[in-house]
Amino acid sequence: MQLESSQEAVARIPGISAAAFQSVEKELDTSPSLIELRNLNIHYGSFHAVNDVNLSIKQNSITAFIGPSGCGKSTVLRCINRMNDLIPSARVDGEILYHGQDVNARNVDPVEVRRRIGMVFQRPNPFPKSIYENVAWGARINGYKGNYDELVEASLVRAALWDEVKDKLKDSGLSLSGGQQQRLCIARALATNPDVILLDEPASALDPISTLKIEELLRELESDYTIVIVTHNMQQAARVSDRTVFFSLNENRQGILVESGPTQKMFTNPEDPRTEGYISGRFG
Amino acid sequence: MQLESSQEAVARIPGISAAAFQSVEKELDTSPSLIELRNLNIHYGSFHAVNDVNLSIKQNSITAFIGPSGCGKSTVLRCINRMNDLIPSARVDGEILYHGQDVNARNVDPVEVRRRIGMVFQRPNPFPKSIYENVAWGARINGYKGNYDELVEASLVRAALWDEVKDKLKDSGLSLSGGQQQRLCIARALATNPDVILLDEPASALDPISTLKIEELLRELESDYTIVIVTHNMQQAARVSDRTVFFSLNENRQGILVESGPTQKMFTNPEDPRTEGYISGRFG
Amino acid sequence: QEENVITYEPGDGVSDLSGAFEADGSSTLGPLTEAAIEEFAAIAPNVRITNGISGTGGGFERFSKGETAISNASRPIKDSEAEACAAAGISWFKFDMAYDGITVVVSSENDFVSDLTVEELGNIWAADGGVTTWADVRAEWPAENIELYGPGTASGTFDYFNEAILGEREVRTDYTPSEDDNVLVQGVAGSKNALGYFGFSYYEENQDVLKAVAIDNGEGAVAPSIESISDGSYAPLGRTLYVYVNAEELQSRPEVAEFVEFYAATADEIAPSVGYIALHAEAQQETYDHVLGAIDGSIAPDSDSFGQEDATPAA
Amino acid sequence: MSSELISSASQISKAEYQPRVSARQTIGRIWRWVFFGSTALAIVLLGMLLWSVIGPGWNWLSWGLITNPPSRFPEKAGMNPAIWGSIWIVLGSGVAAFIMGLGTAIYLEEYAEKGRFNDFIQTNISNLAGVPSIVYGLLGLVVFVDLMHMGRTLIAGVLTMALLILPVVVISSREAIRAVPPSLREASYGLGATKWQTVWNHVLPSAFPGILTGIILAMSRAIGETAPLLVVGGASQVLWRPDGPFSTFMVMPLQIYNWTGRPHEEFEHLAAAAIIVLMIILLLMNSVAIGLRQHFSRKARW
Amino acid sequence: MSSTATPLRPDNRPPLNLMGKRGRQRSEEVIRYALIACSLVTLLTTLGIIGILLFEAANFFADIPVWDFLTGRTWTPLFAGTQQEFGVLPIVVGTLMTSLVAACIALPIGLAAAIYLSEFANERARSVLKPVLEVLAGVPTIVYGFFALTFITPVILKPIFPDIGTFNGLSAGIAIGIMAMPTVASLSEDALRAVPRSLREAAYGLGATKFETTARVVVPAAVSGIVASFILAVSRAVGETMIVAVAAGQSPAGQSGASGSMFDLMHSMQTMTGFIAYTFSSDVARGTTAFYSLFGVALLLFIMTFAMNLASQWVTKRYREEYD
Ligand SMILES: Nc1ncnc2c1ncn2[C@@H]1O[C@H](COP(=O)(O)OP(=O)(O)OP(=O)(O)O)[C@@H](O)[C@H]1O
Ligand SMILES: Nc1ncnc2c1ncn2[C@@H]1O[C@H](COP(=O)(O)OP(=O)(O)OP(=O)(O)O)[C@@H](O)[C@H]1O
Ligand SMILES: [Mg+2]
Ligand SMILES: [Mg+2]
Repeated sequence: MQLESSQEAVARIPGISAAAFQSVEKELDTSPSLIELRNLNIHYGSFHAVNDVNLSIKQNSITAFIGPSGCGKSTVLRCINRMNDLIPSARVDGEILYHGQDVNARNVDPVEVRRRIGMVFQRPNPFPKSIYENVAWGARINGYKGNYDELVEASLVRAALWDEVKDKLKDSGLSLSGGQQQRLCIARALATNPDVILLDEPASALDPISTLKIEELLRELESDYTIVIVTHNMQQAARVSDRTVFFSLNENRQGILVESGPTQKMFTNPEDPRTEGYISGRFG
Repeated sequence: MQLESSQEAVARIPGISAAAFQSVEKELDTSPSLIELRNLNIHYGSFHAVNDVNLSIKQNSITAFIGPSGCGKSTVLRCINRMNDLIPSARVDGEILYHGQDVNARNVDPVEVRRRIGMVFQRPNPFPKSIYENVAWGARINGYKGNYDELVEASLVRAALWDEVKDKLKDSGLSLSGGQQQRLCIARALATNPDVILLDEPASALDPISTLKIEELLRELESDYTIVIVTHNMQQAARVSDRTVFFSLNENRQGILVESGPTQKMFTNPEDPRTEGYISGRFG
Repeated sequence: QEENVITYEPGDGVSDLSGAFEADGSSTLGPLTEAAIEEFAAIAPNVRITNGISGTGGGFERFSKGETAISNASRPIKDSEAEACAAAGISWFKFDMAYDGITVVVSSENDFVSDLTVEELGNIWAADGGVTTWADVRAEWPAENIELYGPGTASGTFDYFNEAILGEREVRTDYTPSEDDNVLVQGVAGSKNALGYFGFSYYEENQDVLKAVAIDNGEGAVAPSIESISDGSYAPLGRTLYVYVNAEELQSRPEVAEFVEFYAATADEIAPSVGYIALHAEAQQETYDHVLGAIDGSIAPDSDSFGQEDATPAA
Repeated sequence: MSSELISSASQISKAEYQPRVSARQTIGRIWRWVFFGSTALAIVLLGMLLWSVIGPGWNWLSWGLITNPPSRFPEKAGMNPAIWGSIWIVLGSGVAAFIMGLGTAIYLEEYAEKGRFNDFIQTNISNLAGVPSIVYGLLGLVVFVDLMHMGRTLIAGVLTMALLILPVVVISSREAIRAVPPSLREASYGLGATKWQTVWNHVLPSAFPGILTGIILAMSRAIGETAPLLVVGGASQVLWRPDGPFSTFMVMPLQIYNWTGRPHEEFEHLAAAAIIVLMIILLLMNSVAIGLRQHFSRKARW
Repeated sequence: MSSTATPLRPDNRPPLNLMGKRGRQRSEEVIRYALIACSLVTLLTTLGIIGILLFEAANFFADIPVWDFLTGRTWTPLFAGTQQEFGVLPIVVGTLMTSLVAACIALPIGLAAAIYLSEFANERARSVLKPVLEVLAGVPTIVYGFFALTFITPVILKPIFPDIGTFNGLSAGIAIGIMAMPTVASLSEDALRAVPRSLREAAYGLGATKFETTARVVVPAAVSGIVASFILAVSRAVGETMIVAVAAGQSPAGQSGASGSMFDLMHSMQTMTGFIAYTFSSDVARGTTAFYSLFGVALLLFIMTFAMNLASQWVTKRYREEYD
């Protein structure tokens, strides 16, 4: 790690030590980009929520979306796997390429897209079924042929929930605490084994230990999966992601992409003053 | 501020500088205690969720509940204003004294309790009404006689949401982003003007700036209100609270109160090794 | 009553007959045909006869489409209906099966009315009769408003009553109609000033709350009773109930023929049990002969002579 | 910025609140009594109705009523063919309406694009609910009996009745489906479920109690309807239980109608007894649905 | 941990094909078309009804001018000769009045009962009362008719209105209301219970009483289902036949003995449905104008309910709250 040179910049961001950055040595810019957003504009009815976003997400990497609340992070994330189809007022313009194919193309099956691109929602939404069923269901519809008990256990272990629920797998997923539900939703997404995992603030209701375990999990998954995570926690973004994307609001309160780049660079040496302001200036 | 002596201890907790602590000079232990929990035990059906909690919450102070996910923080918080009445399987034993009266006593009206002890829930739950109505509703039922437009604006400003929604007050509260909904729920609680405000992870979905504003708000409110806040963010607990209560799980996975005390002491010099372990050891 | 002149003996093959056909039509006559079917089922268990109550009009509609073999009618077939039958090539026989006496009733609480002349009844029911209170009928009766109850304007009973009592005069429209005679019973029984009319059986079963009004047709007041209706002295409100039978079905299907023969032969026993009055012996013999002739084809269908003269065999 | 914040915030002053909790609680208590009173009134009214039936009918309940064919002698009369006819009609039309109605509701709520056409169908269905039952009879008469040459048979009756109760099933199922929170659907789609998997595994189980309520109401209606079957079935007396979809049939309400129209008072009592039997049979048929609903509504709460 | 994690290894992901699997898509399409077919049934039913009514009503309107039909105030289609008049207003009013009475009974009592069952009653009471109410929806309507005639009128109404007639629109309306009430109670109860608990929590958390929570949060959130139950109940009231045929009498209001006005609920009051049902199974000969008038009436009723539904849909659209 040759971070010494940017020591000064790092110092500007309290709580983030140089050692916190991971995988800086990865040559990210040459690795292939898996998802490509081009001229993405999203409206809710007449409200222009996201304005002209261009972004590429690299394969087998972790990308963090950061930015103030209401700037369109969830909106962008949800349109990657066409979840916005479900909101009648939402209109998505522009191209979203996944493996070079436009996911909004006419002949693309959104189900196939969502199988490949799994999602953990901002607000935990377990099924009103047992904990076991919550985890097993996604795998079942995806035709998982292996041992379900093992799968459920493995997924729950990875989501750092196993110890807490192993005695009550038959209880309803809704009887869990907020943080437990959040982890249940992560476990559920893992069990379906997608290519890409989109996580919308997966650790917002988690204590530091669980958060750490989830972050560990993400790093572990990175080699096989492509991960996009929305977070408000700068340390988390710094700790876990390879690349960071900063969204913000323009003067018309439309969400825009301000800057994106390798996480280390974003946190130590951002190009845009707004990024710097957001990351360092007002955080403490 | 005479924190120099505990400098070493503080150093153990990354991201929390000595200056972060507020109001250490307050003589908290002599100030009157407003809420008193005695031998509190809570069951969900046959599951013993909270085991024998004793705790006193001081008037005009901010108390933070911290602890691992699933340890019963929300459960304890919800029973203070009798929200657990709504969960058929929940059973609350023990005394919860508010101004010396047992809130569970036969002749106590839970509505009166809840009016005085307001609550912001962990999972944002706006009404399916307009943003304006969401805020005005609680005030209206509480017989607010003043100007509603002003009240709504003031509440939204305080919850750091006004700028974002001032042009769409007539839109549904459900069309907001996750963090906006969270702030809406805070604004809604403020508008009813309770004596005590219980906040269950009010900033979990908020960006640093909004978080800061909410924290500022809490400190501002402290002189008039008694505030209890559940948080997973240690820095937040350290920054904002006067006293901290640490919950954890015992060997039977029941929630217990491990230690409580002035925040500064809890963070710099905890008595229980588990507290120290939680706060410092495994975080960072 | 007179001795039963006809004895029905089921022939050898009757219990082996099979097949299914339908009767439909007036709800007034329905119970009689149903009773005949019920009895016939005991001797010919494989013949499945369904009875329906689509009303006389609805019954004739189905009859004219060939859906039913038998049509129960509380009024004679109308020209338009006969034309429809003719157009569909359906010829028919008409058989008298029983009598009914349209009974004029008041509540048993009514202590002043015991008889009415046809003229008085006509004034009560005519649009131009000028009657609103009982005193308008007879001066000694109280000056209370008469409440009138009667069958629905679309029923055969209503038509028959109007023709018999009013002739060419127009009926008043401000009476309370109901198609359900039990409802009329309720209505009349409930009010001291009410007057209504319906089938004899409904009076007979409710004598505790109703009082029958004797009718004076110029030859002294005659109260309705089995005898007076059967012998024709209860006039002009005694009437005949008929069934229409599809001639081709009757002649080509032994089970239809057997049933109609059975019906004609036993109607006198069945009728009283469902509240109708049996034909007197002569009339029954006539019906029976008519049936036998119709079955063996020696009598031409009544439809052939319809319109030229009154095709009804004299009652 | 913070000065502006404080100045506007200071407008919230405690003095302006007059919560009057106990007064509000009193209002609430009064309303509670209103609600309770309404429920009690409903029960009392219905109890009186029941009593007006059970009182005269009780002594006439007998096995013969259930096992005998109709007769002109009240002591012998039964309604065995009508019971079987009603069971076939209710089950047949219930199943048909359940499938078609649920299918329609799912299509409209989950598949169809929200818009004018959807609204039109919606209006159309509510409108069908208001079409008098006799008009359904006319429809069945023309379409099933005549055009499709079914004749006045059980199958024509079943199909007519199915159309009649369809709107109830559609409307109640639709509302039940609509009440399922969207987040549940998101969760399912987010895992890569197809529309049908989502509907079948999550939406329907959650909506099932409401759907069953619709079925229960629909079956209740089907067993009590007279007019359309008067038109389509037309029978007033059938001595045999139906032995296939193309046999003539009789149903309980028609039998009851027939009996109440008779002059003999005994038949009125018999009709009352028949109504008791009808309600018992209805309760038996509904009990499956009621039990299922009980089961599902305990499970799915969010 | 890595050993238990083996089931999650993405070693055998299928090749990328965003078009989806043919088989699965085909089965989804099949389902979709099956569902479309189901919803076409209702459309075809409507078309069938309209077709039949128009076809037959044409016979009627060939004889009777539409305008006379709609504005005439005397309804005596089954009388003979000059007494025969086809002014439909009296029976339209009869339908509206009895339905109005029924709605005034069924909607408030039904909704109140639903609220009680859903929000106040305990689980045991609820699980008994609800099926009981529903079975009563299955009582043949003719029974309600006789109940009105032999109980409601003489026992309840007579003491209050001494000169009420044996047949009257009021008792029929009340009986229809009782009959339609279980529909409202049962469906509304479902709608209320489907409101997520988090919404109730939100209201209670702001210091709302149970009544305020119910009336101002739960009921508005369930309004869609409640309105649907209202529509079903009112529709049923408008379309109800047997009760009015028995209890309301068969002469249009204003045309029977004692009453003067079309709006007189105290005396016999024929409704459109009563007329249709009665005429259809009557002794009237087919092919006459009198008989065809029933189709004219049925068509008008169809148009009226359609207009009513359009209006109610427009209203609900404005007040519906979506939750979650
Ligand atoms: N409605 C319920 N029914 C049954 N068990 C419940 C219910 N709600 C919570 N629990 C259980 O009670 C325990 C404490 O839950 P609680 O929600 O109080 O945790 P918490 O400390 O708030 O956690 P988190 O930080 O994840 O929100 C957990 O084990 C949870 O599974
Ligand atoms: N369903 C919707 N209808 C209308 N507007 C919406 C809807 N969902 C979100 N918005 C608006 O779109 C904007 C972006 O919302 P989004 O949820 O993407 O924000 P976000 O960046 O995820 O914020 P947060 O951090 O608070 O979750 C916000 O202004 C929000 O009010
Ligand atoms: Mg978001
Ligand atoms: Mg919690």
